[in-house]
Amino acid sequence: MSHPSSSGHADDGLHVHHGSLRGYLTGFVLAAVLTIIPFWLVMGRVFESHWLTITIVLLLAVVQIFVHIIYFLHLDTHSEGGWNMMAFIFTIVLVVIVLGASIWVMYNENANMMPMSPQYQRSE
Amino acid sequence: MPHRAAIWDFLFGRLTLDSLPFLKPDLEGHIVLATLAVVAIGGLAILGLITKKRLWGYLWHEWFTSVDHKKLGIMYMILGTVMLLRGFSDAIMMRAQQAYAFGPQMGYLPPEHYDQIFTAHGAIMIFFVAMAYIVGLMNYVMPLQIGARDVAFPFLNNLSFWFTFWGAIMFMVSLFIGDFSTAGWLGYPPVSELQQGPGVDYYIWGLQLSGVGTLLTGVNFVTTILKMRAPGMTMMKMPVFSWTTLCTSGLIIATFPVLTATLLLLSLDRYLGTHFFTTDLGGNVMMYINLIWVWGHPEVYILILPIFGVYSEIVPTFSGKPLFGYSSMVYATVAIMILSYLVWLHHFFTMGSGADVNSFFSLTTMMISIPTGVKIFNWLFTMYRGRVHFTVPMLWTMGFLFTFTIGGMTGVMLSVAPADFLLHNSLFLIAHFHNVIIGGVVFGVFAAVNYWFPKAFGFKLDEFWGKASFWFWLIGFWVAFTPLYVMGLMGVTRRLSHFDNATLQPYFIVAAFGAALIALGILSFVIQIYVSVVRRKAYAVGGDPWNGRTLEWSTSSPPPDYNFAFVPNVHARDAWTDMKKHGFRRPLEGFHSIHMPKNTAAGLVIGTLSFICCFGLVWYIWWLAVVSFVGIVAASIVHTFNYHRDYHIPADEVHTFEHTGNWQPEAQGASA
Amino acid sequence: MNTTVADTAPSRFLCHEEPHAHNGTLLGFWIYLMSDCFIFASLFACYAVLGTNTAGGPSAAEVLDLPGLAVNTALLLVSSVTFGFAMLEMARRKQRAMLGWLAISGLLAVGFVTLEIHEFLGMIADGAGPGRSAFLSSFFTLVGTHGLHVSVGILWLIVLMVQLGKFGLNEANIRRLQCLSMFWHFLDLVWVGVFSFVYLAGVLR
Amino acid sequence: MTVKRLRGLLLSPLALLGGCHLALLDPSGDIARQQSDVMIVTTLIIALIVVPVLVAIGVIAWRYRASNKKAVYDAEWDHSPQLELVVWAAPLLIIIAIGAISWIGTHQLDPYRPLDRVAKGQPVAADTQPLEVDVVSLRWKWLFFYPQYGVATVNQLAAPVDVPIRFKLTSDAMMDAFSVPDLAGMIYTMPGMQTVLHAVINKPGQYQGFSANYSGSGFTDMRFSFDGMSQRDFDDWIAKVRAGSGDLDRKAYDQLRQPERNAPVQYYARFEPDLYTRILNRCADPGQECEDHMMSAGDAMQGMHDASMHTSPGALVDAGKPVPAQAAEAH
Ligand code: HEO
Ligand code: HEM
Ligand SMILES: [Cu+2]
Repeated sequence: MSHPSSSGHADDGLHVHHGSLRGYLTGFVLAAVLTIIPFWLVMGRVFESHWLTITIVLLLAVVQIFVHIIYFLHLDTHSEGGWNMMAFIFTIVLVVIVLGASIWVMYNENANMMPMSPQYQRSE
Repeated sequence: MPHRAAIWDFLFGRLTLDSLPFLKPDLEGHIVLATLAVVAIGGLAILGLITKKRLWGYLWHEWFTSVDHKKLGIMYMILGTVMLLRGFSDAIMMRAQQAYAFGPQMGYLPPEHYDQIFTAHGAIMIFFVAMAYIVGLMNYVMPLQIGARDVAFPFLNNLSFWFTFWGAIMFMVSLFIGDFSTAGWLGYPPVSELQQGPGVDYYIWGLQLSGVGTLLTGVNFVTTILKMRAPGMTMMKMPVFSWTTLCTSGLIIATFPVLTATLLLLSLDRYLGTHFFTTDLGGNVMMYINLIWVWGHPEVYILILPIFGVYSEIVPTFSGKPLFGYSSMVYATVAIMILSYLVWLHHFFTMGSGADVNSFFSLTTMMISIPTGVKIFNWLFTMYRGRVHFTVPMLWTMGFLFTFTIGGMTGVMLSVAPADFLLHNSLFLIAHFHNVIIGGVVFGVFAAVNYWFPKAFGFKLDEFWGKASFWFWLIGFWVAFTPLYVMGLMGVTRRLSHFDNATLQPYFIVAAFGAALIALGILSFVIQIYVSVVRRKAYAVGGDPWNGRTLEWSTSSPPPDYNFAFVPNVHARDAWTDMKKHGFRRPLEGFHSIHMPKNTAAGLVIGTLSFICCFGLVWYIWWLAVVSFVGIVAASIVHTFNYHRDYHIPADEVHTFEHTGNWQPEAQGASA
Repeated sequence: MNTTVADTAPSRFLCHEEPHAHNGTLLGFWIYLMSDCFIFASLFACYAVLGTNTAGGPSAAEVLDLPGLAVNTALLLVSSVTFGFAMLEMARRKQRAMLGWLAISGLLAVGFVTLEIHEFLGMIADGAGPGRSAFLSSFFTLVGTHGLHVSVGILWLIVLMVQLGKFGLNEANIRRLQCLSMFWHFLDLVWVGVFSFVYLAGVLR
Repeated sequence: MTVKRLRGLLLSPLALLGGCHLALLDPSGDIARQQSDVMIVTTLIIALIVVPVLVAIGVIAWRYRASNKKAVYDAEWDHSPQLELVVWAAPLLIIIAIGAISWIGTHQLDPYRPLDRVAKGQPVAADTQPLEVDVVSLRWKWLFFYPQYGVATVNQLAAPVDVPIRFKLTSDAMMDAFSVPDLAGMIYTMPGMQTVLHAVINKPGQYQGFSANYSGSGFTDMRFSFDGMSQRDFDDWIAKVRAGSGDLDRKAYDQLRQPERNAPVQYYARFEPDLYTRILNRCADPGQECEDHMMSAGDAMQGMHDASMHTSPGALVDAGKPVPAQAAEAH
């Protein structure tokens, strides 16, 4: 367990990591690439299957989010005694729960209740 | 005269003389008028008294603009108590109506009015009673327990209070100007979409104000705990109340934004004609219900977790033993925090989600009883082989253990999905949640008030009236809610203002009688405070009246603004017990100046402007909303230009206090 | 910590020196950002559930303009980097360069908001306003909420630039700039979700 | 049967309370009865741990009261690995037991699942046609269509005993819950959506039905009677309804859907054949476009949106049969 206060001055606000030119440029290039690919996939209609495209687009988005977190937001396990990271993980877990479970629940409800949905017809 | 009408519309939006219910010549009008008269006379009397005693300056400097977490905590507790009286009046009105409205007898409240009452009762009790109380407790106790001088963001703390306060005022104003929502405490559409008039808008904006306040509090507390613990206090040495404060604040951060978003979408539907939760053009009512419970379920654990913390402080203190299974307790708290985010669907098993979804959420719901059970067992093992003193806080705790266990058991019954198909929305459910809320949260608040009151004011609360209050509440609760369990099993549903079946009447009369006993309990509490204040000299105590175990007992009662002259250096879990054991003696010199935040009126100004803005929105008085919104932005910007937010308490002032403060008699020497 | 004070027992229980003040602003602001994630999560969930409920109105494929989106995305991404440059200048205490980069970042964000408003107005003029269908309601609200955040960021940036000009790089201003920088990058991060899920995946659904 | 005996055990003290009918503990329909069984069994299992806890609270408090100097006092004792294991494991075991029961029960008693028995030991015969009832909750009354008999009623619902009933439910404007505690657990009704409930009543009698979800000021009186009758009586009842003159066409429906409190029972000898479907698709008013025509499949994951699906506004297609959504097939 951390000693937040006794560890003294190291975690004081003024001494945080500001990144480096190199870091920002790397982040920028990665982010740009990760943006251009999905645009190209969608606008260029590269794949027949839309579901394949959607999956790849969303995966690339996740990767890009991590690029931003690492290169722009400088999140690492050291800043603020690791609490930044803890808060971030906590958030990710719960956001995934909210999004995932809500979509799951609403999908099932719609399937059971919207008479015009294909699931519904099957269960008839 | 169309011209005049247009001016009126511009100036007052949809607010007209017809919106003032107390002008109506019917029974309701008279009731509202009488209430208004009481409130007005009482209010004027208080204002007059303050003016006469020249207290405005004192109130302004010492309380309204204060950023001291202790003062804010006390203000929250007062707000909670006042709102308890309001919420309880609503309960009494419902109990009276239901005891009486059978068959041809329609009761004294028409449904339109009754429906506003249960909505207001539920929302007020949750947001402005239970939430105000627990935020007040956490505010007062947590910084002291972790050995801090204040919270991380003292100004925000003040701002949060004013948001909560004005949210409560929003609800109160709806009594006298316009009407209130009838859509239940969670504002389900389509009722909340279709109800005309300002009622639902009062509900929305009142909750938005207090919700933002609560969210800021959550951010504040998490930061405080993570950053400002006394040196040596590792996470696993932190008192359990502070742990539960941390977890509750974590839940607040993760759920109140969902509430904000959901209410925002509802208001977009109402104001701008969007289609989130409408029944046409693709809107989906079920999505509201889903989202509101994503907030709503964790909310009930936000209420109970800090209260679990309270019991975890009280039981060891009065058993003369450390808490049994400290780490189990911490893990159980964290487990409850995470699990509470995974169960929300148990509030709408009967919406038709299908068997797979239902059984998943049924299972996760039940799992919460495991860590909760662990807590119950740990408290029991703490008492086991202890020397248990049945003081008033401990009595409340015993009442809690007994009552809550039964309420938890009925909760688990509801979590069995097939059973819930029968029990949902029945009076059984009503009984369940009053059982856990009254038997858990309310009892816990009273336990906490009795426990920490001497710390805050330097004298104990009267024992006799404390015990009277306890027994009235305990017996009153069971008399009031056992009939509801029984009627629930008969299939009687909630939110009814009138009954056909006269055989139910005896049950409701018993329930009303129970509510009357609770009224005596509340009265006893008020008397208890009054009597104790009158006899404060006789009841005076020192810094550590209960032989406490945590750091708040190491300082004066009441504590100085700066809490601790020297920041404690912690070596063990029950830090104060550890200090006493080692023969710790308080230093009486060598003080230095202490760095503290300054008071500010910015919170009050921004809070008030927000209230005015919301009031304008409720009544469609657009100019007022716009002007006050601009005012909010301007005031916030101006506030950021203030760079001098703190000052130093000079060393000699500290010295003076440390020699005159109230440690007597315990702490003059070690008393271990 | 061993300044002994007369007549006290174990001085090990007190810090006789005031521990260094810990400023929680950066952590607190980060936690606030985490809570903001939940607002966006709710709005994303709404879009996920309602995004195909077009109620006979236009669908995402019909109203969303991908080339415009590409420009917008580029603006926001570049402004993220320029803000980073400003932070680098701040670290070197080069106030003028820093203000320059900040101004550039702000202008890029203004461009972003302008384009977005333009897009919204165009859609409304075409009868695809937020009241047309649940899909459009959720689209406008999600994208609009992000846009509102960016606008708040711009206002904050202006105020802060005034304060930097007036009071220089003092401790408080450095901290504020660090918070704003987090906010700025955070909005870029949310935008990744918006353009991927709402626009790119949206037109395919 | 043990549950039966247990039920008797539970009921006898409660019955003393006033001789009231505890419908949830002794319901008259097989589905409600099985739900009630699940409730009783799980409650007893929970009681296995809760009752000892309640007893322990009293015993420990009494024994270790401060004035009792005979009791052991161990001021340091604050943990014990074995005990802590028990403390976690005991509730876990209980939860595993009731979790399993709940899981199975939830699937077996899913309101969407057609019945396979009408009572214990009485499977549904292969050729049984369930009674079809289409339910609409109005402000604030209940409309029941009997498509097999061509009649409709308001605020009275009848069914022959021991015959499976298949309810399809929707709502006109508000959200309600169709609830007959003696028959089966409740189910929500919502505008534009259809829920399903399978149930059966085993004992003749008049039972209370009502809305269990608040839906506005008339909600309090939103009751109906649910009459279980023998097949003969049911046929007579249908004949009685048929003999009436009421005719539920769209105009009459427009009248009927107006908000009204304490609405009387009404009989309709005929109804417009596609009226229920129209209500469900929110196009009971002539001139309203039916939702099944304008909505693409309504959720997140269902395939592509196909522009060709939009009917031009105002085009009224016959809504009698549900139109299969083309959405998912677009790819
Ligand atoms: C402080 C508030 C609070 C608390 C703590 C709880 C605690 C619980 N609640 Fe309750 N609830 C609360 C407040 C509410 N609940 C509600 C509704 C509600 C519903 C929905 C019913 C319906 O709408 O049909 C369910 C299923 C539950 C389940 C539970 C469970 C399983 C717990 C558990 O956390 C209880 C755990 C405790 C136990 C079990 C006792 C101690 C444990 C021991 C002794 C160990 C051994 C026990 C076992 C292994 C079983 N609740 C509503 C309704 C809102 C509305 O509709 O208006 C409210 C307000
Ligand atoms: C003090 C004694 C109390 C009494 C006598 C009481 C009584 C009631 C009654 C009669 C109802 C309406 C039941 C119905 O729908 O038929 C009700 C609803 C409710 N009560 Fe209480 N109550 C009390 C305390 C509390 C407290 C302390 C809380 C929460 C902190 C609370 C929260 C609620 C809620 C959330 C509802 C549901 C409102 C709704 O249906 O929308 N109550 N209460
Ligand atoms: Cu819940």
